[in-house]
Amino acid sequence: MPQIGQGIMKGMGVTLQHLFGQKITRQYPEYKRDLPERSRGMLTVDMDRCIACLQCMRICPDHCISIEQTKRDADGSGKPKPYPVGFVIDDSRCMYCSLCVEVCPVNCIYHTEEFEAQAYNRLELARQFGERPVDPTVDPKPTVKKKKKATTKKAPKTVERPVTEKDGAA
Amino acid sequence: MALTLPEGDLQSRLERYLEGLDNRQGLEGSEIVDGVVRIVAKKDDVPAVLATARQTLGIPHLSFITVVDREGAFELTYELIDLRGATVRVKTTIEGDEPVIGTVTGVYPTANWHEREAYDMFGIAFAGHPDLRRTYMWQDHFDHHPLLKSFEISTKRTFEGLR
Amino acid sequence: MLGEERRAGHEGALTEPPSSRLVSPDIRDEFGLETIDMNMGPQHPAMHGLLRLILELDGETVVRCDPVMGYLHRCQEKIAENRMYPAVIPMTDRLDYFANMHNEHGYCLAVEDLLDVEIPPRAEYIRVLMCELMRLASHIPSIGFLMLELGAFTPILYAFRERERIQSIFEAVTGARMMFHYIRIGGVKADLPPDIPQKIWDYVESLEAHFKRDFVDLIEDNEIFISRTRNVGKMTQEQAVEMGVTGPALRCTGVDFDIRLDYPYSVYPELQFEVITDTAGDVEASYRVRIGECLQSIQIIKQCLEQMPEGEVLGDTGRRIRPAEGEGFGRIESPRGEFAVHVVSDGSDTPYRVHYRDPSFCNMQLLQEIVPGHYLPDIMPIMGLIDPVSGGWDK
Amino acid sequence: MQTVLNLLEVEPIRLLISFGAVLFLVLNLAAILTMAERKVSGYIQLRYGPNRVGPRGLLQPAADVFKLFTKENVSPGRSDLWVFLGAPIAMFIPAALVWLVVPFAPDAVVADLNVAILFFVAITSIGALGVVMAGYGSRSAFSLLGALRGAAQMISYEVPLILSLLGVVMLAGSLSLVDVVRAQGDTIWTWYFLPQLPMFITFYVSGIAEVKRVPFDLPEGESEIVGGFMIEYSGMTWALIQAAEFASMAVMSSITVTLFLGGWQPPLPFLDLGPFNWVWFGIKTALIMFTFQWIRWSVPRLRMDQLMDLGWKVLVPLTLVWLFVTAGLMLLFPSLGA
Repeated sequence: MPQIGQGIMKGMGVTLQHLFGQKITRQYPEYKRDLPERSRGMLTVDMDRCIACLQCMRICPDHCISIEQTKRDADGSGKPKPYPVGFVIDDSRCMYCSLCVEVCPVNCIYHTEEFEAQAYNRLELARQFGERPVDPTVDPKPTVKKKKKATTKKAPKTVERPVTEKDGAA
Repeated sequence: MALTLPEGDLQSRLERYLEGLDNRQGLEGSEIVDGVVRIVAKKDDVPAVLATARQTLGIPHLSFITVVDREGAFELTYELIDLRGATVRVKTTIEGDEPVIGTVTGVYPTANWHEREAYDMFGIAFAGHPDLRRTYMWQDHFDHHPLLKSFEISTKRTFEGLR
Repeated sequence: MLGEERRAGHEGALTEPPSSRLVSPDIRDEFGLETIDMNMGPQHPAMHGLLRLILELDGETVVRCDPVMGYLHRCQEKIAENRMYPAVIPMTDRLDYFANMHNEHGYCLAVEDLLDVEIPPRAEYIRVLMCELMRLASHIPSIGFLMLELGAFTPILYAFRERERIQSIFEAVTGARMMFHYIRIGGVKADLPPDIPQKIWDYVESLEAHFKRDFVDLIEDNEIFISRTRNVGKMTQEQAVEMGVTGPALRCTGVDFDIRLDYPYSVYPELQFEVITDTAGDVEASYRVRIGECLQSIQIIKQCLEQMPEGEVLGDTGRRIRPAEGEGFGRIESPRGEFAVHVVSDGSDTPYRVHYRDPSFCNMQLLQEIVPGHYLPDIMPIMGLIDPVSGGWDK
Repeated sequence: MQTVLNLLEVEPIRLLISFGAVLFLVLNLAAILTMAERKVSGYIQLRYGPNRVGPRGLLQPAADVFKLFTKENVSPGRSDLWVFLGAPIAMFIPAALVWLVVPFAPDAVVADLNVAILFFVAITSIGALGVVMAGYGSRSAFSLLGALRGAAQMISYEVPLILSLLGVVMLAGSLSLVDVVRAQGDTIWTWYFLPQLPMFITFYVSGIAEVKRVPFDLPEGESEIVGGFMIEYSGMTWALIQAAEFASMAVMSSITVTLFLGGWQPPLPFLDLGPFNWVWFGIKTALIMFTFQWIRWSVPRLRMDQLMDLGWKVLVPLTLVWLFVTAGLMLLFPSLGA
C-alpha cells in the first residue's frame, strides 16, 4: 500500500523547483534570436542574373513562382536570349521548401533572413521582381514563339500513361 | 490473451506462406522476391486468399490496401505482414467502371477503414462491408471520387508550350 | 516487462471491465431511458487536431463512439500525383506534422526502392540520427498531451521546452523548425554543420539529466494520474493486432513488434537498442512505453554520433528523377507506428500513384472498439494512448 | 464629520457601508487573484506570465475587465434567457455574502453573527444553484453535463465539509467565527489544525472541491466538456462567473484560516502586531490560496466516479471517526473544550 499523496507531493516538488527556476520565454519583438546560417526565410531574386530558365517555376510544388518570359538581347551580344520581364513570388503560397533555390543554375534565387510577412490582402504578399507585374493566380501562358533555337529538349508534355497491365512488379 | 507470432527463420516462413497460398487457391502468379511473397489473384479469390493467410497461415496484420487507377481497370494491392519480417503482397485487378470486390473485413477487421478509404477515393464497392461510408469527403452532395484519374484538379499547371 | 512490479501493490484499482457499465437496450427501453447525442469536436480544446466524435452518452457512459474524419483532408495522394518526385517530399512533411522526418524518410525509401540508388553510409546515419531526434520531439509532447487531456496543464510546457530545443537543432541542420525538407531521394540535403554533432551530444546529455525529474517524477507516481489511466482503454494483444494497431499502442500490450528490428531499414541493424514493451495494454502502459522509447532514442542518437562515418551525404540520382515503371515500397517505424509508402511509377517524372499508410489513421479504428463502456472523461486519455495526429489521419 | 461617524454607529447603515467596502475588496481581490493565478502558473511553467500591460504586467486585470466589458454578451438561441442571465448572479452573490462573517481582525467583521459557521455553510451551498441554472439555461449537452457534475459534486462535498467543521465547533464551543479564532490562542501549536489534522485535511480537500478547482474541476473539465456549465457565457456574464469562482476561492481560504489556522492570531505571541494583526490574516490567506494554485498547476483531474469515491468512502468516514475521537477525548479531558 503506497502512502497516499506521496506521488502528488513528489510532483508538486518538481513544480516548486520550476517555480523558482530559470525561465525559458524569449520576449520576441525585443529579443530576436540569431538565425542559423541555413535558415530558410522569404525568397528573393537577383534579377540581373536570372536567365529565365523557368526551372524554379517548374519545380515549385505550390506554384508560387510565376515568370513572364520574352526574348530580349539584354547583354548586347546580338543574340536575343530568354529574359524575365515579369517575376512574381507569391508568399501567401510559398512553403519555404527551398527546391527552387536548389534547381537554380545561376543561384539567382535565394533565401533571406526575413520571415515576418504580413498584409491585409493576400495579393499584397505577392512580391513582384520584374519590370512588369504578373498575376500570380493565373497560370503562365507561353509568349515565346517556338523557334529552332538550340535550346535543348521540350518540356515533357502530357506523358502517355500506360493503360492497365501489371507494372513491373508482378 | 497472448498472441502467437509466427516463428522460424524468414526464408522458411516465406516458403511456407507461398506454398500455403498456392496450394489452396488457383493463383495467377506467385513468387518470392526480396523477402516478399508476391501473389496475383483473381478478383473473386481475394477474400479466400486473405482468409487462408489469416486463418491457416496466421499472418496477423494487414498493413494497407492500395488502389491504383489504371483508367479502365483498378489494381488493388493488399499488403500483409506477419510482424516478423515476412511480407505477403496480394495483387488483383478489377476491370470495368463500376468496380465491386468482396470485403475482407471478416478476416482482417482493420480492413474496415482501408476499404472505406478506397471506396471514398475510388468508388470501389466492397460487397459485404459492414459500414461502407465515406471517410474523408462529404457524406452527401458529393458524387466524385477524387483519386480517379478522371477527376481533374483545377490548379494543375501544365507548362505546355513553355520552354 | 516494465510495469509488472510497479503494479504489484496496486491491484485494487481493477474493478469490472468497462463494457459492464453499458445498460442493455432492453432495460433502457423498459425504463424509458434516453441517451444524449453529443458532438465532440472538430473544435475541441483537447482533441488531437480536427476530429469529430459523434458520441452517444448514457449519463457519463459512452454507448457509441463514431469518429468522423476529413476536416483536414488535403488529398495529399492526389497532390503527389501532380508533382515531380522531389517536389513531393515537402508535401510529406505536412502529413504527420509531429514526425516530419519519418514521413520524408518513408517516402524517400519508397522512391529509392524504385530507383536502386546507392545511399552513402553517412547519409544513412544522419537520417537515423534525425529520425530519432524527431522521435524524441514527438514522444515527449505526446506525454505532455496525455497530461493535458487529464487536466494537468504544466507537463505540456515542459514537453514543449524540449521540443523547442530539438527544433533549434533541426533549424541549424535543415533550415526550418518544423517542415524540414531535409531527407532527399538518395541521401540528405546537406551534411551536418560542423558544430552540430557536439551540440546534439550536449543536448541529449542534458536531457538525460533532467528527463527523470520533468517527465517521470512529476507524473509517474501521481495517484490521480494512476487512477485516471490504469485499466483505462485496456485492450488485449489480439484486439490490438486485429484492429491493425502498431507502434507504442501495440507495444504497450506486449507485442514486441518494431519495424526498426523486424523489417530493418537504413542502419538500424548496426545499432544497439531494445524494444520497449509493457503488458497491461492500457493508457498507463503506453505512457511507460513512450518514456522507455525516449530513453532508447537517446541511446541510438549517441551511437549514431559515435559511429558516424565520413563521406558524401547525397547519392547520385541524376539530374531528373525519372524512375522506370514499377512500384516501390517504404516502411518505417514512425513515433505512432508503421508508416508505409507505396509509390507506383509509370516512367514519367511524376508519380503515377502514391499511397500513404499512416499509423494515426489505422490506430484510430481502435476508438470505435474500446471506447464504448468508458466514461466520457476517459475518451481523452484513450486518445493519448493512440496519440493520433490530424495531418496523419487526414492525409 | 461627527454626524458621519455617528451614522456609522447606526446598525443598518454601518452594515451597508462595511458590506460595500467588503464587496469592493472582493471584486478587486478577484481581479488580483486572476493576475496571481496567471503569474504563478507562468512561473511554474517556465514562463513569465502576463507582463505587457503596465509595469510587470500589473495592469493586466484592468485590461481584461475592460476587454470583457466591451465584449458582446452572446446568449445561445433557444436558451432560457432569464435562467441563463441569472446564473452568474446566483453564483456571485453567495460568494460575496460569505464575506459578511469573515473576521479580518478582532473588531473588523461586518456582522459578528453567533451562528456564523451555520451562515457560511448555508450560503456556500447556494452556489450549486447557480451552476445548475447556468447548465440548464445554456441548452447545450456540454453545459448540461457540467451542471449535473457540478450539482453532484458540490452537494456531495458539502457533507465532509460540514462534518469537518464540527470538530472545531466542539472544541471552541461556539458557532461564532470570532469566538473560534479567539479560542485558538496566539501560538502556532494551539491552533486547531494540529489537534484536528484529519479534519483540516478534509476541510481543505473538500474546500477545493467546493470551489471547483483542479483536481476537482469536473464541472468545468476543460479537456472533456470544454468549460462545462460556463461554455456558453461570454463578456461580462463570464467575467462574473470567474469573479464568483475566485471570490469563493478566497472565501474558502479565509474560512480555512479562520477555523484552523488561527485567523488573525500571530503564530507566536511576540509577533503580535496589535491593531495590524489583519496582516497575519492576509498572509495566511494568501498562503492557502497559493497552495490552491500550486496544486492546480501540478496535478491532473479526477474522474466523476473517483471523485465520489473519495468523498463518500474516504473523507466522510474519516471525519466521522475523528469526530468521535474528538468527542471522546473531550469527555475524558474536559479541559480541552473552551
